[in-house]
Amino acid sequence: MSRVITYAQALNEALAHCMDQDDSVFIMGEDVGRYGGIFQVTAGLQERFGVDRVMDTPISEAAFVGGAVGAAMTGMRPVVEIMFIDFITVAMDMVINQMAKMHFMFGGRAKVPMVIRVNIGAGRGTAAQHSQSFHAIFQHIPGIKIAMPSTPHDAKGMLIEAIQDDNPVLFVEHKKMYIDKGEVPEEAYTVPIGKAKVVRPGKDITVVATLNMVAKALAVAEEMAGQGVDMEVIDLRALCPLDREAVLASVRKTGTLITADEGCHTGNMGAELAAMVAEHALDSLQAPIIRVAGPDTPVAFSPPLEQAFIPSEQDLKDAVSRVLEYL
Amino acid sequence: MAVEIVLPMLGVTVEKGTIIEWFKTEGDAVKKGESLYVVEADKVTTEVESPSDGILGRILVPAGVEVPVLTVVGVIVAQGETVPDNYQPMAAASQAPAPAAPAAPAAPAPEPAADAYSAATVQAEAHDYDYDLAVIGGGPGGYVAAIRAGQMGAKVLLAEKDTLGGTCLNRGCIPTKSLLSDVHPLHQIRKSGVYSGAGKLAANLAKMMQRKDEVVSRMAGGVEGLLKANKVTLAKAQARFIDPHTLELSGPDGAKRVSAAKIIIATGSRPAEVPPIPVDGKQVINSDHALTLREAPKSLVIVGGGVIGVELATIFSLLGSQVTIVELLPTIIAGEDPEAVTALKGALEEMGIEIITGARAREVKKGKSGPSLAISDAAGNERTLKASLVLVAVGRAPNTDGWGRDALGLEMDGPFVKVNPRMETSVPGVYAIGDVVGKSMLAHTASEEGVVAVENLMGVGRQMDYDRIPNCIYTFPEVASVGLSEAQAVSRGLKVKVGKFPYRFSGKAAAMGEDQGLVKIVSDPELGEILGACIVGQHATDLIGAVALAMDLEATVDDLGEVVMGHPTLAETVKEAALDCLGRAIHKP
Amino acid sequence: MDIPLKTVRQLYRTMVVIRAFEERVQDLYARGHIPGLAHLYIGEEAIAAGVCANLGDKDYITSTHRGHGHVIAKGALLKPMMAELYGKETGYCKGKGGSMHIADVDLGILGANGIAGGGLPIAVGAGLSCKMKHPGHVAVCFFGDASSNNGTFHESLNFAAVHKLPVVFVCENNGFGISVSQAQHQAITDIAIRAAGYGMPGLTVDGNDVLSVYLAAGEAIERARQGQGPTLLECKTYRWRGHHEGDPNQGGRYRSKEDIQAWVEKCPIKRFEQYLSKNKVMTKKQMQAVWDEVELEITGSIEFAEQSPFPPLSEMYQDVLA
Amino acid sequence: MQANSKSQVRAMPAARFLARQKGLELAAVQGSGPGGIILKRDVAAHQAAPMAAETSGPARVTSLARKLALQKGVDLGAVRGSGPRGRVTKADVLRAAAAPAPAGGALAGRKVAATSMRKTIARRLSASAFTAPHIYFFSDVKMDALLGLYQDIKQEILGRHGVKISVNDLLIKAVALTLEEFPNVNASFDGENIEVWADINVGLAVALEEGLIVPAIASANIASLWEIASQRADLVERARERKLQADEIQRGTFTISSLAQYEITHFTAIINPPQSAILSVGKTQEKVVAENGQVVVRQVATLGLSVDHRIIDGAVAAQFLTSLKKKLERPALIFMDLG
Repeated sequence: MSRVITYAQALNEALAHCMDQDDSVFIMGEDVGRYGGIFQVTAGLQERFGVDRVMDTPISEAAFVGGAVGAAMTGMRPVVEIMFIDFITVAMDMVINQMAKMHFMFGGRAKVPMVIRVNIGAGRGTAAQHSQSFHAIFQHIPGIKIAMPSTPHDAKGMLIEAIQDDNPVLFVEHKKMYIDKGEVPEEAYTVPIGKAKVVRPGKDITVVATLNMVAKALAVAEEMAGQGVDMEVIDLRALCPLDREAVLASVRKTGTLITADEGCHTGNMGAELAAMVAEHALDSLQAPIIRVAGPDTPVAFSPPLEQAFIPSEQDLKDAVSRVLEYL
Repeated sequence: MAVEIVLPMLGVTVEKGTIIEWFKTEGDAVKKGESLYVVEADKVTTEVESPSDGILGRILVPAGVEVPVLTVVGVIVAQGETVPDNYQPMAAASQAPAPAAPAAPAAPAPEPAADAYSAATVQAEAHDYDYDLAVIGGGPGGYVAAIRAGQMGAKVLLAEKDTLGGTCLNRGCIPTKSLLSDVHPLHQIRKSGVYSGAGKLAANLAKMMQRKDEVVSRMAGGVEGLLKANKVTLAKAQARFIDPHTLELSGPDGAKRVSAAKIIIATGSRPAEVPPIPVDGKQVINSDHALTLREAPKSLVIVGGGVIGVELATIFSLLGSQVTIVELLPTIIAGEDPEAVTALKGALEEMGIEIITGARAREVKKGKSGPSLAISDAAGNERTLKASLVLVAVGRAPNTDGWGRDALGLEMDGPFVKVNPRMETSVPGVYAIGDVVGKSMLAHTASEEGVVAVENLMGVGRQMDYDRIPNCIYTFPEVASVGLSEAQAVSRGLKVKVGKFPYRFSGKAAAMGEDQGLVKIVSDPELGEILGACIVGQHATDLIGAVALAMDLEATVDDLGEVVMGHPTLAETVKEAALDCLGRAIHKP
Repeated sequence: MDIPLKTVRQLYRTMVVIRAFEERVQDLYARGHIPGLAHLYIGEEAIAAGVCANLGDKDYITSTHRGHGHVIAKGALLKPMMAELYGKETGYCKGKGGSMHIADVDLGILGANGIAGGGLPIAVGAGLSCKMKHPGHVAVCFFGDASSNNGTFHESLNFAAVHKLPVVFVCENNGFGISVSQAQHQAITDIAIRAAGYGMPGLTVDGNDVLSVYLAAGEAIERARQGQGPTLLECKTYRWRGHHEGDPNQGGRYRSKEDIQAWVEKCPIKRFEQYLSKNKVMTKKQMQAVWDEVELEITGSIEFAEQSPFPPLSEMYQDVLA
Repeated sequence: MQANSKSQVRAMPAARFLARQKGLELAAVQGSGPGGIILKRDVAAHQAAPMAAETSGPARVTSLARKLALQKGVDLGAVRGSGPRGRVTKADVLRAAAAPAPAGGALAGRKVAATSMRKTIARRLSASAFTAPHIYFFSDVKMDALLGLYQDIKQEILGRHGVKISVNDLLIKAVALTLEEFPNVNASFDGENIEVWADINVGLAVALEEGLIVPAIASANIASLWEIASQRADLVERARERKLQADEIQRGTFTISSLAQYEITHFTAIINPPQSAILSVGKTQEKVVAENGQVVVRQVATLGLSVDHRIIDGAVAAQFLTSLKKKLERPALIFMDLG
């Protein structure tokens, strides 16, 4: 039984460990230094590693994301923090046309080993420009790995993995999960990016979830077990590389698929999984594929509206009962 | 060394350009980088610079011509160098001054330089035929093919030199059926014994022939209507091949040529002859003549005991002729099930028809009182038969001449045109169907072959299956069969289980006074597959349809045995025969 | 200020290679041997040559869509370059980058860049790693007058200045952003004055005078090496060709033949040749020898490119992820 | 697959697939899903009533073709129909029967050298023995009732379907139905995840000179007895002829290994990976047993169950074996659903 720490502390440990191990690792971002990052993920790191390796940047996302690309191409392993995923749009050229393309475009002559940490999610009353969950947009861009750890344990292991990875990694966190607690080993370890995890085996219904939706899916699965429905819950853990086999194997077994992700309904991560299943496992489908997702609206500020935006356990239960009509 | 001037890539979207003006003329000196000509593309004009210093040796594309980008439009040469008339653009490696550049020209060129850009303007012209399909012959093969092609939207020509409907309608199936149905009541009445004065009853052949002719012309009219309805062009003309896509049509109003993408040969057949017995149409006649007789001959010797022979024998016997059938083979209607043969033979003899089998017709002598036919049986015993008429009914010969077979050099299969199961002849685009291919000389075979041919040439792949074609004889009793006979099945080494059901156990047959009859189904004992069937008896030719249907649907005897038939009907006998294959016939001791 | 003879000859040769290379590309493109787009550097050779003559292999450059000159000056080999333009497997990027994306990180070439202003932040990043990992080395960023209006220009200059990064921002002011003249796209004539806004030195030089480019760049690069931070160096020049090959009449829709001709008169190479012979650095003969030798080398690169295979389709799926 | 069956019948994809695989006409299946859409279980249920399937609906497979397929052991699902509206005909079945086994899928014994097969067996089984901690359970089963039932119905089934059933077939059916009750016994374990298989394919160990080979009866839980028998006969025959296809072996989700024909009372079998359990069947012989106070002679067979302890608890294994014993001793529970 190892000790219990928060998701944010787990990330902090991962960063500290990597900077310890490798002096080419450094952190750039807004208020990541003395302030420790607005979610305190980089707390204490500047004191420990100095202002050159934990750099407070001007509010110039294009400059420091692009800067990270240049530094990565020239031997560094930068870790960039984008305060909210919403802000990455002002650096989109650097992310899509530069970071994601370099390795391919230069015929493999350049590597871009960097990490962009972002956080998604509503629920903190931060309204439409600080609460979005459009991580699925990047799934459409070849050349970017997309990690989505759903536990403190995976957060630490996957961040170390991401920093050591020779590819650009978009590291997607959920702002409501920073205070989640969980068992995290003291020592360093890695968790693969691109390997989904069956967190609850079952034979009746497959649920593939990300980040905060994993816990909700597990709760629902326990409840349904009481009613004789044996749900399988898969923590996808990464949008790229996508662990197709894990999802297909489960769908082939249960003949069903429910996806759970906070991104807006249209074109969210579930859309890709649904298409993939239609292409590769149609003959196994016993019931409609259902996406549990945020509505196709910006996130409203007013608390009741914001709450309504976030996919809930009830939404999952409704999806399950709809699938059950077909089993 | 020559440097070619090309119409340059004018950006990513431009594909063609028109040269508006040449600033230089042939022989002018040009400097690298100075404008040579101006080209207009996508409404933008661009001045094209000289790729090198030298003399403008030749302009290959004059002003006003539109050519695709990268076309070589001119050649720059060194002072004193000349450009050969048949100059061939290299358009290979870069032409800019480079030590390793190749020298022009290479091999002598086929076409003149002006063709350097002809690639841009050349267009392949597609073949254009008058018709998608032309059919030679309007019999049951030809006209059905034409109609099917019409249904499938093809532009069709049907050439028939005579009357529509072919042998079947004019000189075969239909006329004989008309006559047979006229004499059938006579037969019924005579054998029933419930009528009085039956002896005096007689049929008027002249009236029968008149009715027959009406039937035929009505049917022919019907066929013509169907052709119209399907937009088939009908040519009353004799067609002959000029080449695989061209026919010459010679009709009352002169000759003309038409072309067609595909052509179907459906020229049919005519009565066959036996050399020693020449047909003169007076004392020695064939089936065609027989169907035009105005009165029944006193006595009639029929050479040939096949379908045609026995049907005509039935007709004339019932009209009062003394009929003798002379058959070369050991049995009449050879190939049919022995039990059927026996039943029919008995019935014919009961009518007073003499049947001589295994006998060869040696020669015919004509005399005032009529012809006499010398025959000899297998043992060699000679015998002479006197009669008012000798009728030759020894089968039919394909019409393989008169339509330009030689122009095609068709491969033959004996006397018949050779085809594959898709009805394709040895000449691509030319198909043949019906009696002229001689698979089974039956109208319904020809029709199906016609449909198969058309569906193939219209691109729907189909093959002809001869295993499930019913064979029908309209004697009293009728004989009908489909698929394999018991003997054929056994000779193919198949295990067989035969189910039989005699008419005499059928309520309907009994009531009709038709107790001589039999349904026989040949099946596979393991699968219950229906291999074939033979029916002899009243309405056999209609009943056989049920078995043909079952076979085509690949129903097994179990399936057929489960069908509920109306009671009382003759159809019940088919069901019972199927059940008998399973040893479960109900009304059979 | 005296410049070693070797360097002077080198400057000349570099300019000749660039000019000859671009002229052959012009012809090859016109004849359809090179797919896609070709943005030629003809007329601007002095800048790439002058700046890069101050750089070593461990120094970095970022380039632009008009990048052939920069990478040649930085030492790229002609064969893999030409092969890349042809889209061949033997190209610098296995044929997957093309004219706009030639890169060789080992040579410090961080890639030509198809996005206007795309290279500036990357140069800043290279500067960062120089500062952290390879003190004494610098990153040079080539970009155009039009890019100086892009957000990345301002973000990058500011970032580099505030962190005193060893970056030299070389603005090639050729007077046009495609068809839009400088007067139409910014209200200033000397872009160098923008340096003041970020607290770094800025100066403007004649971009067609290879020696003054060489000296000015040398000074800025030295400052950077010393850790005194970035410089903005504006080089005024002109592109002879259209924005890309196929731009009708070398941009006749937005500039006059006379304007072009006026700049052709100021050809940086001719100018340097006069200088060389006047100062007896090289004879006409020696100079012709350079041209001939270069032509030969380029012809070799074309043969190499033409004989090289296209990449197999499977290559398409390579290098998406490292 | 015919467009018209798509347009006319509403069915979930999995239902279509199963129907296609079993050569069933979807139109004949009663849908129980929302708006009457046909579900997978509807097809399975329909399939479980073969006589109904035989005669129902406009034959998309001609009855001759269906019988022939059965005779030749051709999977109708794999046969493309060439008849009108894609009806599968005799010719199609013959073609399919003649066609060589699909590339890769074929484990044609000719190609597989005896030694290599022996090696494979050795490798996989020892791997199994080492990686999967085995535990064993045994139970004596009174076979009298089952044997009685067998005597009763074998003629009947022979008559109706032309198939000779064996006691093994009854055993297979019983095992399959027991597996339905204990999904975890019908599962695999890769060291990290448990995968419970959707299908229940019961493998039957067949002894060849080169060693054991284990073809599996597909969907034994929904297949009716005569289907199991014909599958079994065909598989065993083709196993002997080395004509099995790879998937016919790989699809197994549980294995029965019977030495009933030898003088073996009971034995322990090694699990056939990636399966998690195997049933060993010893000879059925007369034994004296006490029944409510009486000493009686009964036909008794000893069944042994070896399970992978990593995923199957002792209790589960015990329950499985008990439930199986109950079915075998009172076969009515299996075949009349009295349980």
